[in-house]
Amino acid sequence: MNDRRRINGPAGATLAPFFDDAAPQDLDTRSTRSRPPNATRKLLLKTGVTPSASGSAYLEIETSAKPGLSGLKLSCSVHGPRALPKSAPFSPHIVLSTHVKYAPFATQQRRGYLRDSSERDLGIHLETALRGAIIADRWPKSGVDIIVSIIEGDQDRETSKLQGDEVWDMMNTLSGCITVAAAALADAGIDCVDTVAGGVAALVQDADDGSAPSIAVDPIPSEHKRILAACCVAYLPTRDEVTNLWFRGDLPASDLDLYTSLVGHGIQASKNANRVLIDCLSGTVG
Amino acid sequence: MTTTTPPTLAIPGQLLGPASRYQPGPGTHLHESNLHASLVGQVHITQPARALGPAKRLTKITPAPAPAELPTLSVTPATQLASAPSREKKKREVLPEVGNVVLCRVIRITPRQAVVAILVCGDTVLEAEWQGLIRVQDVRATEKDRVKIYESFRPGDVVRAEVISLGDQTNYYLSTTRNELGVISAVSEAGNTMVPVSWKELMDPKSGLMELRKVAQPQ
Amino acid sequence: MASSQHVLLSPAELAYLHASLSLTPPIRPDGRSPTQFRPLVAETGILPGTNGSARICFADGTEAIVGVKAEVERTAQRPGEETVFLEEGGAGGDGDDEEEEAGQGLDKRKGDASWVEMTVEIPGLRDDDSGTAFLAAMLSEALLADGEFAKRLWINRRFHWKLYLDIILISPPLSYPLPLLSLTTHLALLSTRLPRLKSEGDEDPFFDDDWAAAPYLFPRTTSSSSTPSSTTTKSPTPAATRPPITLLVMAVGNNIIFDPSKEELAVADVALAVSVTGLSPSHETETGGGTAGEKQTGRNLRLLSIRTIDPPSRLTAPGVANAANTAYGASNGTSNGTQKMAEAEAVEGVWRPPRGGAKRMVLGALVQKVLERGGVVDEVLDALEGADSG
Amino acid sequence: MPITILAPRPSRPTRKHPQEDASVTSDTDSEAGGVDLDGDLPMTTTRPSKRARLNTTTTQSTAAFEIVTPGEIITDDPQWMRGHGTYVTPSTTAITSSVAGTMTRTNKLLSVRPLRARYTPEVGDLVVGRIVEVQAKRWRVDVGSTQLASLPLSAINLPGGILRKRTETDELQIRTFFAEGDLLVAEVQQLFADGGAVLHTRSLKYGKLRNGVFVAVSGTGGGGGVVRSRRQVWTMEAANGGGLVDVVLGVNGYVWISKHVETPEAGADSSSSSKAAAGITNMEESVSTTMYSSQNDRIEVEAMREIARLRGVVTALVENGLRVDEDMVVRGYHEAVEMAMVSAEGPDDIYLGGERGQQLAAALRGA
Repeated sequence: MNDRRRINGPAGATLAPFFDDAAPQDLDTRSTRSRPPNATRKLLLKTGVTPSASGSAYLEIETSAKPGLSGLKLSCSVHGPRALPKSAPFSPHIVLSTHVKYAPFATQQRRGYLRDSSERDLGIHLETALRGAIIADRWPKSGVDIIVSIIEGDQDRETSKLQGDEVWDMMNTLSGCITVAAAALADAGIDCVDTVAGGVAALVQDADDGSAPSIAVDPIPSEHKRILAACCVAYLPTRDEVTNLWFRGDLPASDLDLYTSLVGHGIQASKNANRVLIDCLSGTVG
Repeated sequence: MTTTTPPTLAIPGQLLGPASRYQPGPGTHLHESNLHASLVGQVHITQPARALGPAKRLTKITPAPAPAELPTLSVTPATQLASAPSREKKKREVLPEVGNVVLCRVIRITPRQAVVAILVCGDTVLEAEWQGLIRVQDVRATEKDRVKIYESFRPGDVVRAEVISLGDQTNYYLSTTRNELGVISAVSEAGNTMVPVSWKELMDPKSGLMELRKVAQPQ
Repeated sequence: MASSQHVLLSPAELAYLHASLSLTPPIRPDGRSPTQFRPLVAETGILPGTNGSARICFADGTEAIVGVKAEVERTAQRPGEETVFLEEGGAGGDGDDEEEEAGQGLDKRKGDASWVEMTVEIPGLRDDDSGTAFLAAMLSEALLADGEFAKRLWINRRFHWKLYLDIILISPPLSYPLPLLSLTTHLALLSTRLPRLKSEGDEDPFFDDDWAAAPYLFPRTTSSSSTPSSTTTKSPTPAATRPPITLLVMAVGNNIIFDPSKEELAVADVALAVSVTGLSPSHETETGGGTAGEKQTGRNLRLLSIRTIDPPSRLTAPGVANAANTAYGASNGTSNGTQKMAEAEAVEGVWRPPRGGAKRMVLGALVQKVLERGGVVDEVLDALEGADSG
Repeated sequence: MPITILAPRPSRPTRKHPQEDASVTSDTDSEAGGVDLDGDLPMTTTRPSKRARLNTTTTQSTAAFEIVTPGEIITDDPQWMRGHGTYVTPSTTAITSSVAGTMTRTNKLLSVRPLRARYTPEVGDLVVGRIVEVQAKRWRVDVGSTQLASLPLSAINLPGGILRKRTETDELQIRTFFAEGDLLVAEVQQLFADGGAVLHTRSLKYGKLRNGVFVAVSGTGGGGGVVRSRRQVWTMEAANGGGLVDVVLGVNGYVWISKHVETPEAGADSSSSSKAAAGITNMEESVSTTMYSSQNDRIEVEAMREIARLRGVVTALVENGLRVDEDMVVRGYHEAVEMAMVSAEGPDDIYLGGERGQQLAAALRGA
């Protein structure tokens, strides 16, 4: 998929100079998690940031003290409800469309302007999470666009080198997307059964080997030696229901308790995020 | 959990009260026989109007013995309240509903119908553009077969109309049959704002020329 | 949008389906038992130009073809790229940096997610449709979840296999195509063979021309005696894992239903795609963890990924109770038309699209049912193995 | 066994009745086949198949399932008339097939019924359709044809009496009668020149469908699928206490199987025949109240099971290339009930897919 509308650098461009600022042995002394395993990072949530949108919200997860490690910065705007295009068939419900887009500079590797497959994938996850939360039949014949822009992608500069897999970052991002989109939806005045928020928990191994893996809430991949499994849940606290569950990892089937407690911790993380969401929304009414 | 009185402010999902004591209104939803909020805003309790008359409410299957007697709970977004501090100009979008009186601008006319864009619904200025349709038979109540669209509306006119149907996938169906409905503002061919003369004529005050419209009764 | 476009079913049909699927035991419209799959016809090795291929079709004519092609690719070794072997060669190492470290034998082989490229093609959907991206992500996620699969593609420190999995659905799907695509991919991977490596060390790889000697990507436990040499070259092959399979399960009421058809999915309370892999029973001892003392039949299953599938039930039109139906004769007046969206309690026989999410218990039960030892997954894996060898 | 995976097998034999081709057509057919395959050039004519086909046709064989392919010359004997699915090349008399299908002869008329085809509406057909679009004064209905059929608002019974005049209110409330997705049974009233159909439901036996399941039987012809027959709608007594079940076989291949519902008044004493009341006006009043209901009545588990079994019979018939009509469905159903009796799971076993369906089809062929 080529972006033909803009002039991008040649495909085989040379790499930007890379300064090996850390000696190889220093790399191993990764930042370790200073929070307790069941504590989430601090969250900033604000609604009504984009005046032109029907509803909007901004979410920021605290940046770690360590330099070179960026936090998560998301902005979400909700456009609508508005009339569906003429060609669309009659819909008794509101038609939800979700877009998740990384800013080109949000991650270590530059992203193009067109959505790539991982962004589409995130979009579907987000749609699933939100569709369970909204009351769609309140808005017949209308559509709403939910656009989440990832301004800063919660990535350690070193992380992808060490982990080799960005899926764990995607889970953190998705959980933020869910929370910020829920706030923006509430801001837009679209009926929801509950406030949905995202939460992530992971099964991590901190020591090199031998030690039993432990469960950490809101994990930062670079803070852990190895992530064995992780899950991202979208949770409705009042109804005690999960609208989206995304699990990935490698767990023996015989140890289902591990899975259950992983999901439980994910829900715990989501409840934490939900408190921030409720505070934020209450602030707009009062 | 307040079981006796509903809270004054609500967040989506918040418990407002049992369905046996309240009727669900706008901004609320039912979940497991309880009313929950579905919007962020202030909670209002509306006592039922006594003059409901022989409404068909009794046929509705609700667990309450006499639903018509119950007060209605609703959640109104703060930004929509007149009393709310206007730190935000924005209002929550509303959908035109059957029975609403709307203001719309005529976009184009055909011999059978006038296509309009709905601008204001009730007291709310709409953000999105919803399209409506005034069919030739819905222009006025009498002599329907002699109505001509071009003698009733012209593109650019601002019309007050009532929503009579959700319509098809794109259009709401509107009607201007009542006296107080019809063109409320129009510009003559010469480009001057016209004043109403009769229920079917407008006059250009500068040139004195008359133009035919379905004119709304001035209020 | 995510799960098979717009379903057009009447509220009466949906109410009926929901009622019959909520019974204990549920009555499925096609008479299957809750755990039963639709019968399918399968064959492998149908495309001679590929490293592995398979075809599966349903009785309703839905058909999927998967072709696996492998190409040798030079492993990017520059720093700053995603795959740097810092542990072995040091940060600044050029490609030819030869530092044999026998001690790191086990850890030597590295895999990378980008070595597998999976595309899903579904007729009737645009290439850039999010639904296909989601399906492809789901299938490749399962494949890469344990990190072991990519290691199989390692040739030496400078080269690796790049595996292209092309999944093509022949006709527009009549139901959510996930199980079909997953089973076909599984079969294709089972039949995938990579040429036997003849070179040694980190030199430019060259391969044995004899296709018959090419080892299977997933070594077969049954026929391992015929190709003993192949398994030795891939020295520390972990337990004979199978490719993952992704199953679609849904819950209606208290029932858990496998492989739902389109109509069934349209009334689902919740639908999950669960990816699992099974280790062959013979390698049972290798896995630590939960195999304490109990010796059970069946495989050691491993849970790889779970995704929630947005059930199309939320997008269905609600039914109108007779009491509220204006076409029902009496209350013809539109006087209370403004109250049309009034909330009402559920009425029996009237379809209401589900709202909200799924209870934690339900999700747990769904996963547990899939992972049941000696349960559905085991039988599916057995059947697939049979289809491949047969 | 939750899953059955079969090895692919050659496509199913096209013959339907084994005993038929054994007795009558085997010799002529094998001759014809031989000529066709060898392309017997010494026969001087450029179209070896023509003569062969001519042979078979002139012998008046009853081989009802002779497959022809597009471009294949059926005959050049001028005594035959060309029918559907055939054409005559200009300046010759050769009748050529234009579709792949089975050849049928009606007296001197040669026609080819396509193996798979979309439904071609004909006036008077009873069809089951699904609303796909609601317009201002009509509905667009999917009937499995190449085009959507249309159902004008004026062609339905309005609630409150059959003769009530259509009003503007009805027009505004059009969606309360039928909305997108709704299923209905109707009759083709009229055809447009382009093949589009206009439906009507102006009879008490037509209207919205509820209390049951839908199954689409794709394609017609080739011996499979729904065929036009004397009766497309019937009520049958289901086994195992399933009660009465209505079956609607739309000519278009859409099938509706539902619990039989007495009209509300007659429902109280089900013994009295409610059918007789079809013409009485106050009956119509009561019928029309439920006419556009989308609320299902209470359906017993037994009825649901038998409805699912009937649905299984219909799908099994189609998958095995048998025709779907009242006779076959009823026979198939009884066969299925008996099969379930002897099966391991007992009479509650209603699965008729895969091998079970083939078994059923074999039993029906043999009978």
